[in-house]
Amino acid sequence: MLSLTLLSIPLLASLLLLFSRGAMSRNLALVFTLVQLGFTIFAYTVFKAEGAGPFDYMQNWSAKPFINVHLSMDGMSLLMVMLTNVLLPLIVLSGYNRETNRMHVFYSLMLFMQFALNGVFMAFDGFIYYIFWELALIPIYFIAFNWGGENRAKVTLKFFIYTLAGSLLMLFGFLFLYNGSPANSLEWSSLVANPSCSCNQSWLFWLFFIAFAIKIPIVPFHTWQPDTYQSAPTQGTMLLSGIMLKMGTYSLIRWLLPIVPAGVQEWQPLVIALCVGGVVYASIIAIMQRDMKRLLAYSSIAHVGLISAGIFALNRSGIQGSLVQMVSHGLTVVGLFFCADIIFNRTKHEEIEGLGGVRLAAPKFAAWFLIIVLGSVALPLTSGFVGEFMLLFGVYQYNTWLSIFAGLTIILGAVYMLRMYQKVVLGKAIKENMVFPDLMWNEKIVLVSIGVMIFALGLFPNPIIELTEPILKTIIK
Amino acid sequence: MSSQLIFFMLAALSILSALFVVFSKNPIYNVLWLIVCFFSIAGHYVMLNAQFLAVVHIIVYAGAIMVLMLFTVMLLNLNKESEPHKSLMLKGASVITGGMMLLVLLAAMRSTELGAYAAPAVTDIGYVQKVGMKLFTDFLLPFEMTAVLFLGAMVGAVVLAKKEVN
Amino acid sequence: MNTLIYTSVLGFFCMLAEIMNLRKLIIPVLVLGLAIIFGLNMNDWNLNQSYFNNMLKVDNFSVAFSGLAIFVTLLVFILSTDYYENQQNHISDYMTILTFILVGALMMFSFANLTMLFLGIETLSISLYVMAGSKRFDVRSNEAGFKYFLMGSFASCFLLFGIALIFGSTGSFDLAKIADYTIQNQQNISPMFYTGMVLIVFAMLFKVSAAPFHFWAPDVYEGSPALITAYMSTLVKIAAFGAFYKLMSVTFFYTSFKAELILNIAAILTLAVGNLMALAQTNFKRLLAYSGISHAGYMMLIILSAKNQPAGALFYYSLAYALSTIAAFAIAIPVFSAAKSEDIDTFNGLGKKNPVAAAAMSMAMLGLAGIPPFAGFLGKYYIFTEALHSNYFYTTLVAIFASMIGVYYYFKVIIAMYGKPANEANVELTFNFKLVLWVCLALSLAFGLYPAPILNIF
Amino acid sequence: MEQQILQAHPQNWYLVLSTILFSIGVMGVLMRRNALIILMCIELMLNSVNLLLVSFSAYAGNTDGQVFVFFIMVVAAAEVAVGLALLVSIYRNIATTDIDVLSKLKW
Amino acid sequence: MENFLELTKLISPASLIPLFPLLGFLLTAFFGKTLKHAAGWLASAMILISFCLSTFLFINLPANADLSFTIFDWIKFGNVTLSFGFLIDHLSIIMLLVVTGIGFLIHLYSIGYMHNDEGFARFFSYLNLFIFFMLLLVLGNSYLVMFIGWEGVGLCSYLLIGFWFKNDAYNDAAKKAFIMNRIGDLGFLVAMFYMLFYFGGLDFETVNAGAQTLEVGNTLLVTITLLLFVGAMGKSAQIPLYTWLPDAMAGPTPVSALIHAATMVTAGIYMIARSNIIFAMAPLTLEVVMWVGVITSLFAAFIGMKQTDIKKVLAYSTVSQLGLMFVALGVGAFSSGMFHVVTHAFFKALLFLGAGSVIHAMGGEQDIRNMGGLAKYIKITFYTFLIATLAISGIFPFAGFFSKDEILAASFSEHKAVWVLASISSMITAFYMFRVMFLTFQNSFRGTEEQKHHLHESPWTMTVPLSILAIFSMVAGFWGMPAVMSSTHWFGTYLAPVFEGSKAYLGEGHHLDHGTEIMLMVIATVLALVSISIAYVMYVKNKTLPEADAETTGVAKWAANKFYVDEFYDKIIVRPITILSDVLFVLVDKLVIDLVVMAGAWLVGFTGRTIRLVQTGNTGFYVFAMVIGMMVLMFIQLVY
Repeated sequence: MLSLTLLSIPLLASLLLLFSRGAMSRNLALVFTLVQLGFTIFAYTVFKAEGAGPFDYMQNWSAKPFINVHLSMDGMSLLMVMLTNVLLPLIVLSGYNRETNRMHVFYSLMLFMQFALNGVFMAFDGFIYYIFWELALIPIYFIAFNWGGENRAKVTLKFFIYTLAGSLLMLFGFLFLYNGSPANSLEWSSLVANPSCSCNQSWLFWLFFIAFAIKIPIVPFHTWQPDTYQSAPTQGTMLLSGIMLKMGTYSLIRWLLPIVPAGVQEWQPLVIALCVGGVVYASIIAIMQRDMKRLLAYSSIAHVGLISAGIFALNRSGIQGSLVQMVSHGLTVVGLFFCADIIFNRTKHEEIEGLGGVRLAAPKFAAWFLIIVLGSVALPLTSGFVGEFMLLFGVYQYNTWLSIFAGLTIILGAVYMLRMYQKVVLGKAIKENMVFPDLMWNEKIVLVSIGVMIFALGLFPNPIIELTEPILKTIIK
Repeated sequence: MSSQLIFFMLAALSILSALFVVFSKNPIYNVLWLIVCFFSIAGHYVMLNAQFLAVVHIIVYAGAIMVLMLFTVMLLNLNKESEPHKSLMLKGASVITGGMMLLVLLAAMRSTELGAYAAPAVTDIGYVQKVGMKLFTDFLLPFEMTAVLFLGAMVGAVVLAKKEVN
Repeated sequence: MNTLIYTSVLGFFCMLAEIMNLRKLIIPVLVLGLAIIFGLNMNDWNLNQSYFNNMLKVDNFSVAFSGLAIFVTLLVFILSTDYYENQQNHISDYMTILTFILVGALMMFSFANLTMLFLGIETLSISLYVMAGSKRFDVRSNEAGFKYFLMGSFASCFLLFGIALIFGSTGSFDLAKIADYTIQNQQNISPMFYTGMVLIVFAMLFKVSAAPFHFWAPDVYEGSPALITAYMSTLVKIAAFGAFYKLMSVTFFYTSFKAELILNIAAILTLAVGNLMALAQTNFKRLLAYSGISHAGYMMLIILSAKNQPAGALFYYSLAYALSTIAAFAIAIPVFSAAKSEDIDTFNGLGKKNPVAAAAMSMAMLGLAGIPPFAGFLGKYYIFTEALHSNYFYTTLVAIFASMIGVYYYFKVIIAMYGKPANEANVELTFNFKLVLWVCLALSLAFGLYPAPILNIF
Repeated sequence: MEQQILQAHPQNWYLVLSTILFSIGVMGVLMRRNALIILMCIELMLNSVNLLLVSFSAYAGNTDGQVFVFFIMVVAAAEVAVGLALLVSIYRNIATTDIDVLSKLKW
Repeated sequence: MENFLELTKLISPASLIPLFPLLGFLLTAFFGKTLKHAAGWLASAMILISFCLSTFLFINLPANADLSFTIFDWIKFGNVTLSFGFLIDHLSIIMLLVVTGIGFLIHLYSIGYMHNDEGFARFFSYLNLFIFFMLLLVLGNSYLVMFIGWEGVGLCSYLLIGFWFKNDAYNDAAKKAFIMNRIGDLGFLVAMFYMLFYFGGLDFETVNAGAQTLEVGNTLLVTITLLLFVGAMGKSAQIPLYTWLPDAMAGPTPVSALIHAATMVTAGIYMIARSNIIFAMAPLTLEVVMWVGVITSLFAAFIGMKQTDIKKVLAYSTVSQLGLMFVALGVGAFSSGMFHVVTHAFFKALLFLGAGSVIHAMGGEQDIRNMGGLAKYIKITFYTFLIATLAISGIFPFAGFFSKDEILAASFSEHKAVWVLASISSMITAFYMFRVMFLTFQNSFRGTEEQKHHLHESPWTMTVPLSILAIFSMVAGFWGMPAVMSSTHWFGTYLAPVFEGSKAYLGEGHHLDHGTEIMLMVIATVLALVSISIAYVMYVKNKTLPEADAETTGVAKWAANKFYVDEFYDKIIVRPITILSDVLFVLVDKLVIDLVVMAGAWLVGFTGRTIRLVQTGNTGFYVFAMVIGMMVLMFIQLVY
């Protein structure tokens, strides 16, 4: 039942927000996200104490077609739920001291998004999972579309149709499984228990994989992403990059690996090569990007590519590393996009070349920015290092050369990140008497908390790793 | 074998008249040929013991519908000149298509063996009371519903044709 | 049974009202009457009875669909108050005919005899020909009416020929008897029967506007008055499908395999044509016409798998489809009348001018596109499961791709509303429209979230 | 005497005859551009159906067919009424019965 | 037992050592503004404390005992446990002392040097952070912890090289350093994967234990050691990854002294010494190490001859010295290598600080061509600098003499050719060091007038460290007297337990008899003296000046331009990658992939637009289409 509460808080909040107005709605949003956060922490303690029991909610929804509403919780779900609910307040907070028109709708959509995301991570029935998966798409589409930058209409439509196409393929996969399954049910456990015959799995795999690959995105399914990140409002981009693409990676572990094991086995070499190739590909492209958000977008592609590579390495360190890295990447990427937003907000300038000398005006900002950058280039003692270490080790166990190739990311990552940092923050001020006020209170809170979390996870990643231990049983036979 | 002869004559007549309906240029002729065709069909009815029906047929079609048509033709004074031009290709195409249609239909039904006449003959099926009985017992509801249909059609005709009062 | 009769009576009432100068009363009485009839209809639930020597059979199927039909008509009538505000002198005629259309639809749901089917279809169609052409001084409306008339009557000729052949081979018009005939001599069913069946199938395909017999739909939808388009695209389509489904699942139960291939091809064609052609449309009504065709394509999947009696799927889908469509029209009609045009551009900037309406429209479009949580999605899901269950693998795949394409043109409207600069004409929804609109959306959402009662209605 | 007639020629002849008539009707509909004529051709098709029904009912000794013919006639009458009404109202607007002219609605 | 208790007593001080610099970092970082110049003193104090703690350990650690303890479990997955722990043994203590000791002196020095820089506090926070990471590197009881320090110091060097962030050239240098280190780190990382995979752990005991189960020269070991050596190349600026070090001179001089001379760059040597066992078990790798070392040493020395920037000269000499150390490791003389690390730390730090003091005096001037005759203006600096120069040139009895002699001796016994090359390089070293010496301090002043007025001796905070270091540069040598001179080689014996394990695999380094040893010493000294006198003749007697860059020709020109290695790298690596980046972005991403996607969409739309034309609006056509459709379908039905 706790899972229902976790869902209902943001849902009700989003409905409520529709009736609030102006800045009030933003404060409300903040309050509700904080409440949700508090409740999540409570849920964590409960989970620690009593396990999944209190979260399990099973309710038949329809007899034909047979649909069960099955919400539950395991370590992995809890982890992602926590990530979501930790990031949301920060994302809301990052909207302070910014102008947003029709604020109540904006934040209401955002909370609806939170609702859907929580649902995705807690759904243990294929159908419900799919519903939430789609639900998460709608608010972000409208956020990106209504509050987005130039040629948003085209870009967001591309994004929407791209992802929807993927998810429809997945739907077809689910339909097929539904028909094949003895009990005509999409119950996760039963799908895992009796997977369909390997002849089908080899193509079923692609249905699911493409859906997730588009969401993640894995090269070459990524072209929607940089455009969307660039044109979406920063908070939308944070949602997309921080949490939404984790839906994809999460789903790889939760649904793809256990449900079509044979298919995964069959295609593992190709897919993992794809992921690793994507890592290098995206990193190299990121090096010469001119627009800050685009650069971050490509860096994000590189990171998640590594995450998926680790997942498809199909070994303990790869998968757990991916989970650690999901969290870490969620934190860092949100931080980075926020820094980009701060700079844009001050200078109205996104071109890397046209920036510089921020350090002079805003040393605090520069310092925190640097910390987050270091987190994303996986410096030891940051969460990024733990994640990438485990991931690369996972890939290494699959194939040494692949791991070395993927390891290039720690070099290239340094290259593009430092290039950006240098051009944007260091150097002389491009414009004379550039006005660049240092961090405002809300920005300070966001960046500091992200920075602190990065180091905390970097020093003590074990809680996460322990949390996600059990899921491995279903994947690593 | 006179009967067969009659059949063939009637059949030939109806087919020919039908063809004329399709091909002749002048709308008036079309109407007239159609009437001829209807008469020939009425003849078939008589041969098939549907005497009452034959009569009704004449009355309704030849009497009512065709007159209505004729009126319209007059009203809109359609004639050879006003007849829209049809390209030869169109003609050819439609003839071929029609022929194909016929072939396909026949091909579909080629292997039907319909029992010849089912003896003992019930020769009075076409009599008024028979038909009447059927109509007002089994087919009562449809009969009533035709009322709705007619009303609809009437109102519709009025809606479409009535002069605007404003 | 009662439903049919009382509805006809309502129709007669309208004409009387005209005579007795009670125009003001007409719509209130109609609405009230329909509400009552709706109740009576529901009262027949679970009484499976046939009337007039099995001319008419009232079973749950017919009751459910009649209920739906009546409900839809109710909504349309509520809209019609404002729609026909300034042509009071015709209102009685119009309402009469609309009511008779409902009568025809009811006959198509509850027929137990091909005669009734035929009469039902004709009652429906003939009245529709009139309504489609009811804007007498608008050439487009005339054209729509006449095209519909020509093709419709042409199609019904084939229906009749089919019926005749079936009668020839079975010696009866009674569905039950025909079914018996097919069961008794499954080996030597006469080819005439099959031919007849196929011809009837063609006629029905025409009525449900499935490719390659869909040509009339876009033109007629575009030309007819908006309200009629709404009525056509919901009630008529549902009626046609109800009848079609009944034929395939009851009468041609044993012989449908002969038409399977045809249906399959038609379904795929319909999906392709409907969605592809819709992409490039600029006229909203025409867009909805094509979307209607594509939805027909999805429903064809049910007809295909009629063997497993997926009546529930058909009903749920029709309901979802009708709700979204009417909601869409409830916004579109005022917008059109404000902008004096029926293009998608008329929605430009609606998001600024009237956010509520825009939001509602978006919901309707999402519903049509079949995106959760609206009923449309679950309907599709159910249909696809059924289709896969009867092994129409590739047809389902096509349907999946079709719905990918579908999203695009539904979102064109949304983008117009939020992305394009506003045009000056500003839009206000009157109470009736708001009422209908929100009833539809609320129900669509409700059934989307809590579908069990509808899904498992049969 | 009817018996002889009926025995004299098998039912298929009627089937074929009416199919031919039907096809001619179709042909007409396809060929003609004058709405009125098309209407007539449709009537022709209907009549072919009638003929078929009557023959069936006669051979099977079953009146239903004939009764059905009545309904067809009724419908035909109604259709003609409505059709002509439409035709007239169109003629009022565009002064022609050529259906090729009626192609404002397209694409 | 009580031995154990005694050891456990040392845990807390040991784990405190890195904490103080960290604390200092945090304080100076967060309260730098308020602390102002107190920050400098605070930071130095912190280092002093750690230094005291280190000495405490040095005193209290019982002979040839080592203490390895876990502080907390860092990463645990499955049966792998990577814990965060420290290892205290003689090796780490030596390094501790060097790092904290020299670190402290340089902090002290910086207080004066950086006195009127607006980034004063920031500078010290960075320095402290660096010391913290360096201590982690030294103390770590596993490769992973070492790696933390390893990357950490890389970060700090990035921060400190780019300390004056307004200058983009400096920023570039910083970035270059970081990235080149990252290249090495990848090797280190992969090496760790190997160890983790095959030995199931990363702490030194586990690895050594695992390694000893394999036979010598096993490919696995070779791979691991080679990969580790790649890491070392990056950190310790060996060919081909050395080019960052000269650029790193962009940083403030104390930084060059601390990081790029004394401590960080020796991390590579430390690491190899630390993992002496596995290296000893991989002779092939040792071979490679040796050759890379000697070539680097020679190469750098050549370049050093032609440099005119005082710091650049020192930088190249550092590279060359590091090369020598690697030679030592390569020939298996680990302790000699470490010994040279220590002595080098002293005199090279001294040299840099001296240079710093010179630059300070010259008001930022770094080109030796504009100096000269400074001896009379800045005495202390001059004398200390002289001492250091003598030390590095290996003149008896300065520190350099002993350590370098040991290395030469070892290489002689192992490999004659290497010995020759090494001797040449050290000879060249002597030459260019004295070249700098003379050009800077002898003859008359060549700078501008106001520079001349500006000339002054540095404040005591700078001179004191100079003097202390000078003292050490003189005496440090005596910790490791060769067998000829004294029976006890204190340094060697002190480190002996650490390198015990590797002895077995190295085979008895056949001891040279005293005769040869003396002979070698003499040769070395003579060579040094010869080159010194050449330098004297050239630069003092007939006052030749290094000509302006334009006029240099032939090999000289090449040397002056560092053999164009940077340009080469730029051509074959940097440029291609940047081009590739654009190409991929424009061609592949935008054109191919996006085009494919868009083409799909467009195709669908196009089909729609096209078949839409079927809807001609002509009823006749519709009817036709319907009928034909019917016939086709029926036909299919029939034939099917």
